[in-house]
Amino acid sequence: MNVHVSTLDEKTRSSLAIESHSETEEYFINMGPQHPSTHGVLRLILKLDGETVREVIPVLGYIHRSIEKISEYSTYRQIVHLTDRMDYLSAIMNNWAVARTVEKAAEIETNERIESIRTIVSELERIHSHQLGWGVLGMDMGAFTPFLYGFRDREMITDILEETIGARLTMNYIQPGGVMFDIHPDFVRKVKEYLAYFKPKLDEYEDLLSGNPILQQRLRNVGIMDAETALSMGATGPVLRASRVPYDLRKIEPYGMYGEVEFRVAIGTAGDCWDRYYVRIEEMRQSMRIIEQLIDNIPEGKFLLKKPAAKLTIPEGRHYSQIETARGVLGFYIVSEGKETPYRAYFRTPNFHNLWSLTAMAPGGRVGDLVAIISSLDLVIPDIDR
Amino acid sequence: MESEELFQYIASLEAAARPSEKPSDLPTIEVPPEHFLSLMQQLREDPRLYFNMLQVHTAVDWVKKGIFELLYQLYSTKDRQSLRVLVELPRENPVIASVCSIWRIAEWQEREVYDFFGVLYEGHPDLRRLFLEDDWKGFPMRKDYEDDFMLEPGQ
Amino acid sequence: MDMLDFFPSSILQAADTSWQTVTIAQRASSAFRDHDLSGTIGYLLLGLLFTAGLLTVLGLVLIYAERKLAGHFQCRLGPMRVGWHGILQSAADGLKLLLKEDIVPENADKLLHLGAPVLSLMATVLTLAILPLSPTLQVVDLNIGVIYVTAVTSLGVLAILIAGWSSNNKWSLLGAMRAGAQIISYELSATLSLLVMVLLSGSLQLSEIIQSQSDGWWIWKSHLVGVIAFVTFLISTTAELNRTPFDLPEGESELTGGFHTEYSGLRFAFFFLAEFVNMFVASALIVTLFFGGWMPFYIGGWDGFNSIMGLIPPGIWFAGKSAFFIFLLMWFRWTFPRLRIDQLMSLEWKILLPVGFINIFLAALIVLFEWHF
Amino acid sequence: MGFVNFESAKESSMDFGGLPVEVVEAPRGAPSNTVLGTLPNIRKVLFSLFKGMSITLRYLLHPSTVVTQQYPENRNELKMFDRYRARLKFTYNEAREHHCTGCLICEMVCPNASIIIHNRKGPVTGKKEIDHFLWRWDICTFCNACVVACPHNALEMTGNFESAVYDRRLLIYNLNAYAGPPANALKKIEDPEERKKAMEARDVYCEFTPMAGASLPGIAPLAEKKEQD
Repeated sequence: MNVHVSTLDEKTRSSLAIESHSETEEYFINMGPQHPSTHGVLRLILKLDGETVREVIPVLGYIHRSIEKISEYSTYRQIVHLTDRMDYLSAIMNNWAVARTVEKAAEIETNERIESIRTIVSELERIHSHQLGWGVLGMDMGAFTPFLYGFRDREMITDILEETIGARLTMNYIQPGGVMFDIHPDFVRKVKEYLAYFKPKLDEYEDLLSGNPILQQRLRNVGIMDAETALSMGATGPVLRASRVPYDLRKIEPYGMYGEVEFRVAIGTAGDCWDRYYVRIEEMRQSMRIIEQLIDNIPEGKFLLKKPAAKLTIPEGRHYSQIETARGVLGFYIVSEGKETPYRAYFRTPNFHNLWSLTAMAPGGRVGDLVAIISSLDLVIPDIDR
Repeated sequence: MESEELFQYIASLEAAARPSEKPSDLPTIEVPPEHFLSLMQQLREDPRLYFNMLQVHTAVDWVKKGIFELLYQLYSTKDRQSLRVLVELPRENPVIASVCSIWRIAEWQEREVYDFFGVLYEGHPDLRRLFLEDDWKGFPMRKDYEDDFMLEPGQ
Repeated sequence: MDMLDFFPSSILQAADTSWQTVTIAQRASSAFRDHDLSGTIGYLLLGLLFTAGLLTVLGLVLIYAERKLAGHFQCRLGPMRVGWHGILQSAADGLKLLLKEDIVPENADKLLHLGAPVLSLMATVLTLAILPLSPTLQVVDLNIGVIYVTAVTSLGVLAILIAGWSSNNKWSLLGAMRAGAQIISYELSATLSLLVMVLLSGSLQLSEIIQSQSDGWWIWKSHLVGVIAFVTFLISTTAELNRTPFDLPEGESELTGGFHTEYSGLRFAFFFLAEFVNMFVASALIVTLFFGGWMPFYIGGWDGFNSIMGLIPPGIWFAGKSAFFIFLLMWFRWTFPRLRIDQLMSLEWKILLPVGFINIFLAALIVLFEWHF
Repeated sequence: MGFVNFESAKESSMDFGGLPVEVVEAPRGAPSNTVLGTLPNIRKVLFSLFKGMSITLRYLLHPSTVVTQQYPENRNELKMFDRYRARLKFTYNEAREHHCTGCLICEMVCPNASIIIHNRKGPVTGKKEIDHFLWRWDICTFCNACVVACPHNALEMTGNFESAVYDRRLLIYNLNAYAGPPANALKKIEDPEERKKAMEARDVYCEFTPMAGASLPGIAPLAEKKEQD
């Protein structure tokens, strides 16, 4: 059997050789790795016909740090802090994915206090991630102001988290068997104050961007992906939910305290950029609902049940569990040989899978549409490259 | 579906597929590479199973046993069923059929596995490295991979 | 020679609707006729200095204003470090841009690449010369002023096209092509709105257009046509200025910088300066055509009010009115997202242009039957 | 221009693989792309444009909403949270005695080897004690694993985040103020002279740190010595 292995050069050349039906000449243009709207170091090779995108070839690896390979040499507790550096906007949820897999595999019990704290901080983080996503979408659409409004409100959440956790971005908070610190005495009060502050601000967000007819024109019926394609493309999170698939792990396979709180899954109807945008807005509302239900009755108990210095091994076998982060399903797959370090660790990251759907949505649109699609996917590049 | 029932049903579809005895936390089946593609096709298209999401595809390098263990984790939105499919390939000349035509995300995942493990996918429309440069030597996630910049474990 | 009292009189004199315009050029020629050589040269130099000074001052002030306003629109402070509340920020920026290396891409068309920013700035300076800032503060008052303005401002698009083409960068080229399509399209409806005002006022001369508004600004006394013309003109000048929501030629998040991607240092500063001064030119035109130029704001019958308004010098009136429209443009920029290229084109060709044609027809009817006030 | 009405976001229930899921749908007005289709909506379109502009104007007119912090100017007022993790330090009691026993647990749990410990045999006690506790600020990820893992509470993270230096070798610190046994071991030494002898002073940059001329793997020594902060 002989399998042909291609190269990027060959790919672009063969792509250009496909005869186009238009009379104009098609050309390639490099979008990234340094481009304002690729949100980091994503490189897209675009085949354009004038302004119309014919093909998108993503080129990855500009920020690959071999987290999986490093994980093979790290203890399970050390892996947790590596996950901060994947999707840095849902760092706590990434920590939780590892902690949950390890807890499930090593049969570590947690108490309700731990799960409540985890749920609350994760939802706070989801809100701030979506705030940033909202602002960045505005910026990509040419409105710079929302970006700073989003950052302003996000800053307050990072302040609240900083007071409890001691870090603003790379949290390393959720540990196997608990959380690293107990919540700060001011935490509950500040979260409540924040929710009271942010609710009117969210309506303001809507007035500023959602209500703007220009933005609606830019997002509606752009980058449409139906449910079948979205599932086949492996999209998860808001991207999949916008295509009218209510696949939200918080509802489908409840973990933490999600089984005990009331909230609704935000879905879209057509699967276009507008739906993806609005699903995030609606998720902020639902996250606030979740926090409101939990914040007043965090049960008493210990916050860390397993000593951080104690040996932590996982029984031999294959272990997988997944978490709904702000961008989709983060799965952590461990192949263990019963040692302190995994034999193989694999992260099923949401952005890596969501990015692929770009290649299905972008062709046929304009360059401006492509920018809209990228920002509606809300990509975090280090999560793609790991 | 209970896992026993699931295994029986899958066995009725493809006789070569058998429940895995390897320790695993999800219903797991193993299939030899030559029956792999037809099994996957049926898993996707069979109206009772309808696994329409390929959630995870990755490989594990069992260097001592001389095999690659390929993992396909499927999910069905029809009845929220998960299934793990394991395929073992020899480390020398690891070739397997591509499932790109069944799940489009496989195109992406298979390129990653090729990039890091060197598993070749037959029928993949655009098999090339995903993260690394085209002229990279070797496959870094293999356990016996070495290059000049690597630190010894523990250093 | 009356140069010594030129400035006090032109700046401080109270406004009067019956003022006759005496431009600097007219003063120079009358001095020439009087065989006053020093006066002639003095007025000519004054005209030059006035244009250059206006350019510099506008550049410094507008860039600072934009940054400060943007800051406060966005809950920030804006520049704070250089001078009191960052007041010297634009001067410091200018200095920085002067000292920066002037990078020319290797495969760029050198001559065109270097020439484009100059052309862009030149188009701007040429329009500055005919703006009637006050009855005395006008360098030259052409009798075809409106046509001159449209002709000269469209040189700017040539500069952008040249810049994009010569940079040898695909992003620049995309930006330039967008600019070409956009500015030429929007020029149509801008000119149509201008024509409405020309029809109403019966003159192409800017000073006469202002004089025609001595009994009321056109925006009030032209029924709906003036308002429609004003809205179309506002939209289409925003598009011509490449400002959000029509900033596609630069479109930072799409084209990394558009036509000026490859420019740095002083040449970039030229484009930047031209953009900001163009903003003033556009506002000044709006003020001249629709809002009575340097005419004070009078309300019929309110004599006390009117006399107080009349005390404010015409130059201040003009500057204040222009400042409001500059503020409006900045306000647009820091609130709205941008359109897509095809939406932009359909807005022009499907909405603004038909509206403009209907409007000019209506305006003709109004003028024909003298329905306006 | 079709216009989306926000009132139309509706709540309903959906079935997902046999599981009823409560959902809320994104609003979706009927889009119309013709010119005439715009006219019925023109009032709403203009109104929503003005609404957006009124928001930005409100912020412009209320300077109290400004959130900018003028960083270098506000250094004196700037207070970091107690738990802020920026710089690793030894904890000391009132007598400036540390609690580190040199047990190497922190070195073990450190994910990227930013802690390097050199122990020695104590000249007075004759037992194992800390000689140099090297911490590499340049590669530390502030994961706090060492602090929580330490069985003697000998380490803490403090809020001094200003780490900018001109040479990254200056970021390699010797954390212990003296080489010697921890506080509770010092307690057992009765004679103050002996106790003084057991505590050998250590500089922030000394011996094993590259500043003193010795070198760590991959780091060349720096000739000059930086002022101790």
